[in-house]
Amino acid sequence: MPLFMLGLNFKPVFETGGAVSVEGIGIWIAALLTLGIYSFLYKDNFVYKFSEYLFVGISAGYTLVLTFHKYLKPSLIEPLQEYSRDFYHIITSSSFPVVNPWMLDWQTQLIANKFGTQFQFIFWFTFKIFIFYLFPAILGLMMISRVIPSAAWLSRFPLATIVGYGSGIVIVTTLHASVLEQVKASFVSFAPLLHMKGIDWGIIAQSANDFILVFGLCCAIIYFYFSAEHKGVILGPASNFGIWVLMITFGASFGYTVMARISLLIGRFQFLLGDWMQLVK
Amino acid sequence: MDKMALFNGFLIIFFIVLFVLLIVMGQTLRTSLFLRRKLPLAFCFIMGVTMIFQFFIPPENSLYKEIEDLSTKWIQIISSFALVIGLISLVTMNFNKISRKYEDWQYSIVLLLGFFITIFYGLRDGFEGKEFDFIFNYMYVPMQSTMFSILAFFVASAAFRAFRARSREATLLLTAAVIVMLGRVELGSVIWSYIPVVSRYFDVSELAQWINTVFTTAGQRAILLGASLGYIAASFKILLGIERSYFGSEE
Amino acid sequence: MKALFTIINNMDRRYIFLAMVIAVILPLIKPLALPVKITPNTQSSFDVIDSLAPGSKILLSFDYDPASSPELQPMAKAVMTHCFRKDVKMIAVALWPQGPMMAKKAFESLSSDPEFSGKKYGVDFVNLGVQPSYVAVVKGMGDSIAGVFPTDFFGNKTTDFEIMKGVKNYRDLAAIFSLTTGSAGIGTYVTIANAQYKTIVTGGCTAISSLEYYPYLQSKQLIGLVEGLKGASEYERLVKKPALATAGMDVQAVVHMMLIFFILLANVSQMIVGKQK
Amino acid sequence: MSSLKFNHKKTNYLLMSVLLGFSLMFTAGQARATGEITAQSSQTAEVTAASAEATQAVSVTAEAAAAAETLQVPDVPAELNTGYTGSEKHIKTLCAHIIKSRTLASKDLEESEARVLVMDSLAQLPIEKLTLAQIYVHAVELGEKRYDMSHSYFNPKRSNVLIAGILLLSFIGYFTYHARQGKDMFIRKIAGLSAIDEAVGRATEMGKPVLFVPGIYDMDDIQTIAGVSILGHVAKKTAEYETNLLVPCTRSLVMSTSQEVVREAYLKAGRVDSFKPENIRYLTDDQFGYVAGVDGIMMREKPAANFYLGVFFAESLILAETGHHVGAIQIAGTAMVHQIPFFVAACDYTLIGEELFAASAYLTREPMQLGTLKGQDVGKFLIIIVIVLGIVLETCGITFFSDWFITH
Repeated sequence: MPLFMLGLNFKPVFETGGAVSVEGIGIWIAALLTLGIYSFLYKDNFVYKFSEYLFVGISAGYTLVLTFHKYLKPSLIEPLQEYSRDFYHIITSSSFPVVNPWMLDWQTQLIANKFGTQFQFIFWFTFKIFIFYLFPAILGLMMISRVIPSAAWLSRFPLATIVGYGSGIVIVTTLHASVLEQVKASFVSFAPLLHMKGIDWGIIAQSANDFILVFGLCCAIIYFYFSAEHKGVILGPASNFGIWVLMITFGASFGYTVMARISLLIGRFQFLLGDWMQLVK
Repeated sequence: MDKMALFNGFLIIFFIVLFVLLIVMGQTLRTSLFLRRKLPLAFCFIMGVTMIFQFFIPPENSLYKEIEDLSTKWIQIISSFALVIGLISLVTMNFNKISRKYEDWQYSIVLLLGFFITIFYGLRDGFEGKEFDFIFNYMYVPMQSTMFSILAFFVASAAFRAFRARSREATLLLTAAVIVMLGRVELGSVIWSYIPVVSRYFDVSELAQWINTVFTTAGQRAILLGASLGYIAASFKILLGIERSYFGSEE
Repeated sequence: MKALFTIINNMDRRYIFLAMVIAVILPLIKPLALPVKITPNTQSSFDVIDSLAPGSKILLSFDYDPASSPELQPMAKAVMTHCFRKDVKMIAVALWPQGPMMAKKAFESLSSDPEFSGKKYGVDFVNLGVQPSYVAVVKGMGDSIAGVFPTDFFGNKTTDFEIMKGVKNYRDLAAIFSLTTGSAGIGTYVTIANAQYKTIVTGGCTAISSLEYYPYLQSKQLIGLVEGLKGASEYERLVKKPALATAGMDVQAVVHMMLIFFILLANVSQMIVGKQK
Repeated sequence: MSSLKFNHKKTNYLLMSVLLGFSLMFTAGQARATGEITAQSSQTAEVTAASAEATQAVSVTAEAAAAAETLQVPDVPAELNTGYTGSEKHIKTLCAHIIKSRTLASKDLEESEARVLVMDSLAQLPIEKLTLAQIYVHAVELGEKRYDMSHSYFNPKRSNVLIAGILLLSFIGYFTYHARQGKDMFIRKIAGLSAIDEAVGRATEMGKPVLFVPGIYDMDDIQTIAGVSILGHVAKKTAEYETNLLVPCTRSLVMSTSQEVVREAYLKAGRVDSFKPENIRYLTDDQFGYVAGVDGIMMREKPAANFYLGVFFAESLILAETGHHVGAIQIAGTAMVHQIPFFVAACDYTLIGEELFAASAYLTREPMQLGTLKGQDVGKFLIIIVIVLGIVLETCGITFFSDWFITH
C-alpha cells in the first residue's frame, strides 16, 4: 500500500474483528464529500457537481422532513387527531379520558350544564377548529393551487397573509429594538468634560471619542438622505465624511470577521487531518 | 390504532376534496376583481394591524399569548403547504432534465436519489432513525460546514483583489482592515513594533479596539437607523397596499 | 520587474487558495508555537493547579457539549496534562448531559500518549458521569460526592475506586476546575461550593461567555479563568505541550499575517504597474 | 411598473381608523392600568365567592388550600426580619427587594413606583410594631393587584414605541399622500440602481444570461419584498432585450412570487412567449445547499450580470466571489449590517441598507412612493435632532428625556 509508505494511517473502514464499521464508512464518505466541495476552488468538475447535486437533494429532503415533523405534524395533524378523538368521546359520552385541556374544560362545563345545548357545543367546536386549523390549511391549499394556472390567483391570499404578518411585526419591533434603543445609546454625556478640574487626559479622550462617534453617526445618516443632492456647505462635506465613516466600518468589520471564518476552516481541516487521516491528535 | 389510520385516511380525502373545491371555486370566481385584488390586500392589512395590536397588549393578558400562538401556527401551516410547490418544481425540473437528457442529466439522478432516500428514512423514522442519522451526520453536516468554510478562502481572494488604494474611500477601507487584522493576533503586535515612530505612541490592538468602539459603532448604528426607517416605511406601504408589486399581475 | 508585478497584479486566485491551505495545514501538523502573551487570568488559573501537592485531588467538571468542544476540549486536555505531570488526581463530573463523553474522549486521548502510559483509570482519573438538575448536584456534593454519583459513567460503584478513598465532599478536595459553557458551571460552583465550603474554584470558559465571570474574578471567588481558544493555547504553552489550541492560534496568526502580506503585495504591484502604464 | 388607480379616499379612512383604534386602545389601557376598574373587582369577587363555595364543601381541603396559600406568600428575604424605624435606608432596601420580588420582577418597576407601594402599605398597615417583612409582604400584594394587567389591552410600558411610531408614520403618511398632488420630487442618484440597465445591456451584448438572487429569507421579510420588486424592474429590461433571466430561490413562496412578478413583466413587454418559468426555480431551503447550487449555476451558465438583493448571511461573499470569478457585473443590496462589507469588497455596486428600500421609489418614480421617501428623510432629520437634543440634556444632567427611550 503506497499510502502506508507515505506514513499515512487513514481511518479504517473495518473494525478489528472484520466487521464493517459504520463510523469508519461515515468518516470516509464525509471526507470524500468535503474534498469534493473543496475541489470547486480549483475548478468546476464532476466531483463537485456530484457533491453539489447530492447536497441540494439531501438538504431539500431534510427541509421536507423538518417541516413535516417540526411544523406540520405538531401544529396541524396531531391537534386535529386529538381534537377529533376527544370530540368523538364527548359526543358519545364514552368513558375514555379526554386529553386536550381545552376540550376537558368544555367537557366539564357540558357535564355541569354550564355550556348550553349540545348544538352550541358543536358550533363552538367547529368554530375553534376552523379558526385554528382549517382556515390556515385552506390558505395552504390555496398556495398549492398555483399548480393550476387558472386558479393560481388564489395564492394571493396566503401570500398577503404572510406579507402582512411580516410587515406588521417589523414596524413595531424595529421601532422597539432598533430605533429607540439606538437613539438612546447615542445620548452621550459631555458633563465630565464641563466639570473637569485641571486637565484630565482620560476624560478628554473619552469625550473626543464620544464626539467622533456622534458626529460620524450623524454624517453617516446624512449620507442616506435621498431627497437632495449631496452638495453645498453642509450636505456635501457631511455626507462625504459619512462615507468615510462607513468605509472604515466596513474595513474594520471585514478584518474582524476573518478570525471566525478561519476557525471554520480549521475545524474542517482538523476533521480531514485528524478524524480521517489520523495525522493530528 | 385502526381507528387512527381510518381517521388519517379521512383527513387526506377531506383535504383532497377541499382542494378540488378550492380549484373549482378559483376557476369560477376568477373574474371577480374584488376577490382578486381587494380581498387579498384586506387580508394583508388585517394581519398586519393584528400583529401591531398584539405588540401593545400587556404580556399578562392571555390575548397576547393567544394571538402570538395563533399567528405563528398560521404562518407555520401556510409555509409548510407552500413548500410543496417548491419541491414539485425541484422534482419535475430534474425529471425533465433526465428524460430529455439535457446537459449534466446524470447528476440529476444523484439529486433525486439523495432527495427521496432522505425523505423515505426521515418520514419513516423521524429524527431518531439510524439511517437518517447517518445521512445527517456524515453527509449533510460535513457538506454544510465545508461550504461554510469555503468562505475563508474567499475572504483571502476578496481581500487581495478589492483592498487596493485606488481612491480615498478604498484607502480608508483597507487601512482599517489591516489595522484590525494586525490587532487581532499576538503576532500582529510583534510586527507592529517594527514600524518606526507610530508604534511608540500607539499599541495596535488598542488602535483596533478604538476603531471598533468608535467608528464601527457609528457606522453600524447609522446603517441600522436608516434601514429601520426603510423597514417602517416599506411596511407602511405594504400594509396600505401602496406597494403591491409582489402580487405580480394586476388583472 | 514590471512584468513580474503585472503577473502578481493579475495573479490567479488559486495561488492564494493554495497558500491558504498550506498556512492551515502546516501549523496543524506541527505547531509553530508563535509568541503568546500569557494573560494574568490564565496564569493564576495555572498557578492554582501548579501549587498543589502531589497526590492531592481536584474536581474537574466537564460542563459543555460537542458544540463548544473546539474551544474547551484542548483546554481540558491541557489541564489534565498538567495534573498528570504534577501527580494531581482528578475526579471528573459533568453538569451537562454530554459532558461525560467529552471527559471520556479527553482521557482516552491522553492515556494513549506514551508520556502518561502509567496513569490508570480509577487511580489517577475517574469519570463519574452526569446527574440531572445541576444546582442540586453541586449542592449535594457538599454533603457527599458518592451520594450524588453512586456509580461512575460506566456503571461501576464509585466508592470502590482507589481515587475516592478519603474523599467525602468538597472539604477533601484541593480545588475545583470547571470547564464551562452556558449557565451551569463556574457560576454554580462559585455561588455554592466556594461561598459555602470555601473550596478554591477556578476554570475555563468559551470566549463569548468570559465577560460573565469577571465579577467573580474581581471578588476573588474565582481564582483565574482560561478564556476561549486563546486561553487554552496559553495554558498549553505554560505546560509546555503545544497541541490543538496552540495550532489553532498559530493558524490564526499565520493566516492573518498572510492576508496582510497579500494586501500589501497587491497594493505595491498595483502602484508599480499603474505608474508605468 | 404598475400604474395603479388608487382610491385615496378609502385609504385615508383606513389610516384614520387605525390611528383612532390606537388612541382608543391607549386611553383604554391608561384607564385600566391606573384604575381599579369594576370588571377587575367583580372578577376578584367571583374568585372569592368560588373559594367560599369550596370551603363550605370540604373543610379539610380548605385547610390544605389555606396552607398552600401561605406558601404562596412571597418568600421574605432574611434581611428584612427587623423592626421598621422609618429611616431612609429601610425604605431603600424595601424598594430594592420589592423590585426584585418573584411576582413583581417581570413588571420592571421603577424605584419611584416601588416607593409609592411602600408608602401606600404604610398608610394601610397599623403603625405599631411593624417589621420590614410585614411591609414587604403587604407592598408586594398591593403591587400585584395594582400592576395586574391581565385585563388591560394596552401596555403603558410600551407607550414610547406607540408615540414614536405614530410620529414617524404620520410624517411618512403625510408626505406619501401629499405627494400625489403631482409635485415632482427630486431624488439623488443611487449608483447601484442606475447601473441595473447597464448591467442587463452588457449581458445582452455578450449573449449571456442575467442571474438574480432574492436572498435567503421568506416573503415575510421586507428586504425580500424589496428585492422582488426590483426583480420586476430587472425582468422588464430582460424582456425588452430578450435576455435569459435566472432566478434560483431558497423558499418556495419566493419562487412562486418571483414567477408571478417576472411573468407580469414579460406580459407588459409583450413577450410572454419568451418567459420561461423553469428558469425561476426552487433549490432547497438550506442556506449552504442553496449556495452550492447557485455556485454551480454560476459556473455553468456564466451569467454576465448578477443581482443579489435581499437578506444575506455568510453566503454573501461565497456568491459574490464566485460571481466575480465568472466575470459578471455584480449589483448587491442588503440591510444586513455584517454582510455589507463583503458585498462592498466583492461587488461592483452595493446598495447599503436603506438604499435597498428606496429602490422601489427610485425605479418606478411613482409620486406616492417618492413621497414615502421624503417622509423617511424627514424621519432621519428628526432622529438627528433628537440625538443632539438628548446629548444637550444629558450633558446638563437632565435624564427624563433619555429615560423615555428605555424600552421594555
